[in-house]
Amino acid sequence: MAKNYATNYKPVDLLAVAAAREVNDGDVVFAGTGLPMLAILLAQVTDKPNAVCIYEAGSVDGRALDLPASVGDSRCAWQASIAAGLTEAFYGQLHCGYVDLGFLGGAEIDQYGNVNTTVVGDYSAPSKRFTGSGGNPDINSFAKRTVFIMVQEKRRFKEHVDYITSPGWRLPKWPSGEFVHRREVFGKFAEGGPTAVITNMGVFRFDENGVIYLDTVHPGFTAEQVKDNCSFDLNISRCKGETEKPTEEEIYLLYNRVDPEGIFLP
Amino acid sequence: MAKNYATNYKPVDLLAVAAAREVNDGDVVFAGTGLPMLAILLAQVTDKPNAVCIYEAGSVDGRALDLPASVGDSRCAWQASIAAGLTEAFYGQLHCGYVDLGFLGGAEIDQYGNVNTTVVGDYSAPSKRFTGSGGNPDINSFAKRTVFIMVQEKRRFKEHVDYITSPGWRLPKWPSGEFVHRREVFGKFAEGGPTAVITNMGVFRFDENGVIYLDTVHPGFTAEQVKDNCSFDLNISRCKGETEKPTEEEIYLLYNRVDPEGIFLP
Amino acid sequence: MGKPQKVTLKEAVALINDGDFLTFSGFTIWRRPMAFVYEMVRQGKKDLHLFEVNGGTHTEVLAGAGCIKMWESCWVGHELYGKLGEAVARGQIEGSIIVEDYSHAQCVARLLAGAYGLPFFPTALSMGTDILNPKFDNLKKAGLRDGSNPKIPMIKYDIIQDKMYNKGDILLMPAANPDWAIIYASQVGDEGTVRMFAQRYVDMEAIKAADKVIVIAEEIVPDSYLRQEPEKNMATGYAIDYVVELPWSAHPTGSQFYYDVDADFIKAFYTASKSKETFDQWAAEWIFGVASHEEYIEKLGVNRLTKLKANSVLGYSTAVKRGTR
Amino acid sequence: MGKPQKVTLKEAVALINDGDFLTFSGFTIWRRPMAFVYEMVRQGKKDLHLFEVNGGTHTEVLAGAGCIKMWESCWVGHELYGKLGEAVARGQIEGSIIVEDYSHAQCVARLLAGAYGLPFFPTALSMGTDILNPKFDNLKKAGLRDGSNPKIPMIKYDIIQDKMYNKGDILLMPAANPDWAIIYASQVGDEGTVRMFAQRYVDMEAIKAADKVIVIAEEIVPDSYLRQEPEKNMATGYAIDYVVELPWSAHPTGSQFYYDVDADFIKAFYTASKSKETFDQWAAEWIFGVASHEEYIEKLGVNRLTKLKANSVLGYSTAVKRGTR
Repeated sequence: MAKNYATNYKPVDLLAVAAAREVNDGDVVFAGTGLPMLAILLAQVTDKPNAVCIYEAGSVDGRALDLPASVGDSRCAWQASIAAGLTEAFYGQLHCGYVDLGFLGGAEIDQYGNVNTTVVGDYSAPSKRFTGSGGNPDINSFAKRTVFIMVQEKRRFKEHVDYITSPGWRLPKWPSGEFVHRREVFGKFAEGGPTAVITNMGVFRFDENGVIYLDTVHPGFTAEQVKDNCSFDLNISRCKGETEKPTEEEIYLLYNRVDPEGIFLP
Repeated sequence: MAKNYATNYKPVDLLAVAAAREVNDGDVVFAGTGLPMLAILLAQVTDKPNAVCIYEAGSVDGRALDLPASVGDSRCAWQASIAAGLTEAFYGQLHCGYVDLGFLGGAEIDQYGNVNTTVVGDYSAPSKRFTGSGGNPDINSFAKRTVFIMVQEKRRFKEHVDYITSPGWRLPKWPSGEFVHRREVFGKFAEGGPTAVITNMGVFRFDENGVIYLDTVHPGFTAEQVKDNCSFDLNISRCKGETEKPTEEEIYLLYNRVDPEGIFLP
Repeated sequence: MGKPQKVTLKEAVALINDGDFLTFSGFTIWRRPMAFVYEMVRQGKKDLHLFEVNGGTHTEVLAGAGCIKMWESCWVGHELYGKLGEAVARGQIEGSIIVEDYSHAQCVARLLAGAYGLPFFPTALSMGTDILNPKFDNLKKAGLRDGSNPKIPMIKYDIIQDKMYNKGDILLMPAANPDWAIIYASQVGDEGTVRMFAQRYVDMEAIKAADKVIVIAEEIVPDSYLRQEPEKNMATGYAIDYVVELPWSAHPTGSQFYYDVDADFIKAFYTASKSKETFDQWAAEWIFGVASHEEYIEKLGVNRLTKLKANSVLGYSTAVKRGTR
Repeated sequence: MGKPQKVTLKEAVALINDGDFLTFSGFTIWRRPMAFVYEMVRQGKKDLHLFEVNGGTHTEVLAGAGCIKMWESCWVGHELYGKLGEAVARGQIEGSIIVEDYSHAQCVARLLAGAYGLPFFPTALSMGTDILNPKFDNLKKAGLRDGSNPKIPMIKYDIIQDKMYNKGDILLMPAANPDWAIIYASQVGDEGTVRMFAQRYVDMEAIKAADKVIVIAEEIVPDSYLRQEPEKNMATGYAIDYVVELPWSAHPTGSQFYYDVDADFIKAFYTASKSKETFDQWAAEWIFGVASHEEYIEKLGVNRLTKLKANSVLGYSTAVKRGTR
């Protein structure tokens, strides 16, 4: 059956839909507030009914009647399988190895998928302070796959991020600080890492060496335009075409089932 | 008001009553099955109404309508403040430092209060296997005071126990195995240790060097008789007289409120 | 990861291989998956490696039937109804079972490490005891700490100094991650949510620590019912691999709010467990003499089971005579 | 250890000394002891050292009022209602607040170690990040890791090798044991049993980790009621030192089954928090402009609070407009 693609949608809609497509049915998904929440909820109401969501405040597989505005919201606990706390979420679920997919945001990213959500400038004398790490690096450490949802800007896609908050594919190994492959840092503890970055312009993935490349470009943009919005030399040679558009059904569900109140959507 | 002492009671009654007198009002008591349970419950219904009981299966301050037959019994959870599990009991309560008093049993004891509940004979080729440690050494490690309730026999009060299951006042420090004072083993983690041993013949305490001595002798026995029932040279010079007898009220409560079904009492 | 698969008891037990590493739900004589244990004996499982935070009647059934090769734990007995673990003791004395002793809280530390995906868990409990005596490390003496068995840690424990606050030495206890957790649960939802009544014991930790989980449920109930109070639940469906619905499957151990411990049954078993001969006679009657769990409960009879049934408010039986008075 | 003592809010706050080490209940903009925080500002507390698994609106009130000297945490903001922690950011940039960054799960590890009486807790989460960069250890740079303050660990973290299963490097995170846990609780029993609704966050760990605990309860209820379902409770009376009964005391943060987050209030505060001047104006009105919590809620008014009131079945307000549609 041919898909009925939407002709009219906003950039944020495509972000949510593209992210939802990263979910496999049956995935255990650890999601943050905002777009990550929309993505997992949209996946559940479309074709991944067996995907399960964990929020770091402690609820597992909640079935909110009303969209939570934060992961600490009591709406997260409605019809949840478990409502415990952070120890359960981070150690009983994440460190225990149950999590298939992490959905995260970030302020800056480098070509190895290292993400900064802490400061702009020198950490010892920053010009701007963000919220801090939150659970971003934790989820990204142990989820088998991690998807970042970000805004595409030249100043955000950097050669080197100002502070490595969340671990990508090439990382400092402490105490020496030598840059090594992620597996040398995490040993046999965890095998995941960033697998995709979804922005308002395209979908990025990581090659065998853990270097980011453009996978698909969103309708209305060219690969070169995406490249121009990165500070590093983006590999666009593997771009396989246009990102699949949202369907009418996806847009309908997003605005009528997932976020009818307009909490995260405009 | 003069106390109305009982004229007729069994040895086990005195054990339970003497043990109950070790409880201070407001104590948090970690107790095992059997006589330890009778002792804390008797203390609560006499003059220590604010003493609180923890059982290792996970209940805190339960108010059983019917005497539990084991610490895993659901009767332990009736009107409990918390009913969780072993992680809570051992780490959230005991290792956390809340426990004032531990009530324990033992098969063998030495003059430093080291207790064996594991094997008779050489551990590598034992002639008899007991139940094993259970939570005995754990409770005895961190409770601020520990009281052992035991049967007095020469073969049980030994120069050296066959296996140190539960830590007394002089102990092997591993990996070397050198015998040192308890505080060298536990550092700043815990400051307690065995404070009393109550048997069917007397009440024992520990001196400044962590050596056991006879504190009081039960009615009907002499200090010499107690000494004869120890394999080591028991210090009876500090014996301050006779153990206080049970009162009529204590006996009444023991048989009518604490264990009316005759579960641990004859 | 998906929802658990419904199977029969015989199918579930058939999944266990000789030599597998197992742990069980429950506490001493409470909420033990007895029907599963009986069926393991019927199917002749052998060389089992058990990690148990504490043992109980189920351990003794397996030990008496010769199913156990290694037993890592801290305690075995039947509480008030049989003071010692006679079959395990016999196994240790005869050398047919390798016993590795820890303390109760050290066992909790090991399972909790396993549950949290940590290689070890720190504890200052039970230092200075013979549990830590290097001469008494039986798995090492048997040559089993060479790393060839990924389920056996290369050291029994470690001691490190606290560099954070200078509090002194502290133990690190190795994780336990059994191949299987065999769990008796009060209620399991139709999507696999697990709830236990009264104390939680270490059932949640056992579920998380094991590679695969089989749950024998007293009842399967709607998940939507259990999800009305999610704070009372202890595991979610994706943590469970197989579910068997089997009423009375913890007998003779107790299941709070369903039935009490069958003290007379355990006392009789305990007496039988004191020698190989009497154990075999008991097993001939109660394990091999019945073809299934259904035959076993039929043999127990309606009146016996009715007497054990829990009062629905109190959670335990008010009909059984427990003491001497 | 005894039962908690009932005190007034002003008495409770007066117990806190300048320079004390504090932690709080709740999560971001949920179940924060706001009335206590306002009163701390009124009483002019300063040089506070905070350990917070995560920060929120309460942190920003304290930071804006200049009460904080050290802040060890991983996150501060107001969720959807104010993305950044402006006052903490200003403090870090100006150098008036020493910020020590950890990850969220590393903070949980630190509090859990504190709760369990352990000097550290292992974790393999957030390795390979600048959180572990030795150059970025701000407490060390300030000369505070010399052991003279018993509440500051001598090292920010340690790395050790797994000798049990050879899985590689793992972190040890130092315990956090604050002088005080300031806890907002949904319900406290008349003997001190504590219950929270919906998610548990890390409130239980905060209670255990702190030397002393003050609980501000939305309601004091009979302990016998809470004890009917002990599996839902998170702390017992002897773990609590002082109790204040104070309805609406988490406002503007939310308290599940009592009231929802006051989004408009937080948005207005966030806007004000962007400069010292506007913060001071806001504080003049909402903290110093009222003499007590009672005056504060009177100023909010009945209709505002009624709108926030939680639906008793759902646990959150159905009257507030949350989004743009």
